Amino acid sequence: MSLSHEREDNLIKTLKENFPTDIKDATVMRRSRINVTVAPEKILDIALFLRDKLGFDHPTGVSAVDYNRESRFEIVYHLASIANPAQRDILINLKESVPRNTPKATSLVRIWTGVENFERESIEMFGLQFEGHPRPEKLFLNDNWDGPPPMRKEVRFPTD
Amino acid sequence: MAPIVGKVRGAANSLLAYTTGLRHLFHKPYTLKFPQQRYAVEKGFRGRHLLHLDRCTGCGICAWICPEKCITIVQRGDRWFPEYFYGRCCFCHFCTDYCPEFALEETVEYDIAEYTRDRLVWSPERLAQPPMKKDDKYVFSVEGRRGASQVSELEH
Amino acid sequence: MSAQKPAQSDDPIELLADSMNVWVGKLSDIVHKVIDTEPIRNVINWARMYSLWPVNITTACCSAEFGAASGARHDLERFGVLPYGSLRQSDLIVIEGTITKKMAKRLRMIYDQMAIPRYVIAMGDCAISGGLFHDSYSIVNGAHEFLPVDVFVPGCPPRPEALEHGIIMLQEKIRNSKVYPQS
Amino acid sequence: MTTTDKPAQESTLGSPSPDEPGAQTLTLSVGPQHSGSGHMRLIVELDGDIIINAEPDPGYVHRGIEKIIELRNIIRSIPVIERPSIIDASNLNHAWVKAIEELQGVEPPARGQYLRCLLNEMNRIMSHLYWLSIYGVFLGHTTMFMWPLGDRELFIDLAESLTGARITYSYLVPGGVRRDLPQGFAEEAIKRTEYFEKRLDEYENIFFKNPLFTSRAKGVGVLSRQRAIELGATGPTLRGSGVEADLRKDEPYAAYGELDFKVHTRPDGDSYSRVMVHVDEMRESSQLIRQILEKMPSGPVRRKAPIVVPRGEAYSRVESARGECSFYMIGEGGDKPYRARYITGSYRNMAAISAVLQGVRLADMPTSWWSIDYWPVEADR
Repeated sequence: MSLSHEREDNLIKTLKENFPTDIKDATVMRRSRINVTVAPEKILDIALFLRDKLGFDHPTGVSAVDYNRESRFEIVYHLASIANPAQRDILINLKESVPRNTPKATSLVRIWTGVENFERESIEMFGLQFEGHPRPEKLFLNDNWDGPPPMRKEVRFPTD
Repeated sequence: MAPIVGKVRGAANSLLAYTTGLRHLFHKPYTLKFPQQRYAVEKGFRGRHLLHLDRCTGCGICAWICPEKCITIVQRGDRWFPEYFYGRCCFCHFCTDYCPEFALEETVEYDIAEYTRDRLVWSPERLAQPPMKKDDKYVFSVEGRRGASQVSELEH
Repeated sequence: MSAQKPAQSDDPIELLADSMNVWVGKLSDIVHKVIDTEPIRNVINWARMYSLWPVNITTACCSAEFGAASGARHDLERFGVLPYGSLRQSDLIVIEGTITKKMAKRLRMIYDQMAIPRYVIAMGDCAISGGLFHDSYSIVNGAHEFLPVDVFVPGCPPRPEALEHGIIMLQEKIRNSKVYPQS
Repeated sequence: MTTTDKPAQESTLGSPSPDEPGAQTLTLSVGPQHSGSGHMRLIVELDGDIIINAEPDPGYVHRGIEKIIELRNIIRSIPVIERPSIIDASNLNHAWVKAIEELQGVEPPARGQYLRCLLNEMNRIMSHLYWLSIYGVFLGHTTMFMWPLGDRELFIDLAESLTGARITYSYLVPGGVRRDLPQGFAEEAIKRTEYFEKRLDEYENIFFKNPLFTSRAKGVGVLSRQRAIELGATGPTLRGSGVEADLRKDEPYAAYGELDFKVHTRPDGDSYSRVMVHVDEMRESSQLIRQILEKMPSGPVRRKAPIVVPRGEAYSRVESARGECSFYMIGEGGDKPYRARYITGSYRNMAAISAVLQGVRLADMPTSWWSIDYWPVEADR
């Protein structure tokens, strides 16, 4: 499919105009999927801009990825919009990287209330720390597992 | 005025619910009386496996694709066959799909409960036995004027 | 007073009570034996067979097929299986699927609170051996690791008919069992 | 017992002045062995019988699926992907194969796409019917438990003849589907959907107009439109709050772009509107099944796709019965994904439970939170 990515390019352009230095990388992954990598210090401002100016009013999830070979965790906020019907299908992956030995990030609960459970899951599964999170406790693994955070790559289980 | 209308409407709706329910007293039975009446499971249902010993080469592709590693390849004389542990098989039948020699087949047998765990291990010989014939098959019909009901397969 | 053993009392009433205890114990043995004879046992087992009330606990996704089996087409109440809220009055645990470590504790607690006789059906692969999740970090590989299981019903999930077949097998087992399993 | 050096009031529980609002609260733990909880626990804080705060305690069914699918190849993962919501297996499976196909660049043949939609819609009806029957249990309405489960079996029969399994199909594979339509499927399906729509009218008479139901569902457990969006609620919960959002329309996938259907919403955001959204969706899906069978193209059902996850990232979104199900997949070129993030509708709706339950009476708790259509197994994964 050779569809033009006009909406996506415009979004990226707006973002880059407003945050010329803080956005490290912004690409169109495929139709209606945008990857935006930002500096961890500035994520609050960019998130606020995305929510208030561009209409990305709800998160569809938060993922954490363990790149143990590059010694970093990547935290990905998946953001979508309901308020703006023209960009309902557009999904922004807002990414930030934190070093693996000091995995500290800023919580975005005060921007999107919905990320609370997702961030809690990242805390227990990867051992990340979110500053400003209202309840940094275990969610699923309470009573289930008390070893190291199980989703880290170095944690291996007897498997085939 | 309005509360009375609401009450009357509520009473009418209650009555409607009762009549709708009571009408179903005169419908044909829907419940299958299981050990006597069985649902006519169609061919292609993914029940337990049937192993054709003559076709099996013991290549082990079934054990490789199995999502749960419930298949072990065991030796019989100088040949190798799969052995299933049904306490772990999820009946996805990817093994049947991926078998290059068409040695595996789905059967409609599903009632294979046991008292002990080790009885759930099915040796190649046991897998090679054809499933038992079960009679009294029933299907479901929605054609009747009085709703869905079970009918014998022969009548259908 | 010695700490190891209570001293033999000289009180005649206590002596009498001790011997009474012995008598009562003997009597209960006799009663157990009488009850375990053929006609009485058959009546008791018949009653137990057809009032298997399962506890209202669902461990995982096989509950969908348990629900279907309780529903209109299969109707488990034909076998006297009626899901019930109170632990003390139920006789059966149908373990419906994966047992996580978190749930296993609760399951054992529930089993311990139930009155004897109590029976366990392991429904589905996960309850038998861990099934699809056998290499996961948070589950128990099979109910047999911490509960005495009576019938194993394989399937992922089993058809409602297969569960009914398992219940018929459990009834068959109860028919041939003793009234007091320990004696 | 006698207390000597303490004043008498302190020995009683709680605060000495019970008239003050919020002074005496009681914390209840509901579940997991409870007929109104399912496989989860709700920690409920009560003032009198009004719920001040309700915290879900999930994790009773957490099986570590995200770790497992990192360790198995993509075909072997298919049954694992389905298990979180076996009553809605096809939709979850669709999200998985869609993510893989996006990475591989494989487009399934048209007939395969239609067959996927067919099974998805049947699954949506089955899932909603199962949900409705459990709603009946929570209401104490035995007929509402029996009827939907009985009618669900009619669709299960159809799905079984198509796929070979009652509810866990493993039917969608990368590149298409596993089997073609069996003989006589279309006629039987049309008969059954028409019958089912007649049944839905009967449901309307016996359940949804019944004061027994309306008095317990209307105005109870209100989730406002603004709050629903903020919390990231999805699926029928969101549409029950008046937001017209459906991924089948917003981002048409498979054959949904060529099909004609409506997105149903209700404005009120209470339990009743959420229930009615489900009912309207069932009617719509039933209509869709006939439409799909009518428009079904001929041709192959499956295209060859390798067992490989190419290097790259993909984010697939699918409208499952309980809302948006999505996979965020990172491939490395092997036969397994490097990371596959699995976000289901129930997981997103988990945040809505506390919001819905605040201010509700304890007796209305089961019916209020179950109207969110929260399936704990799907949320825990």
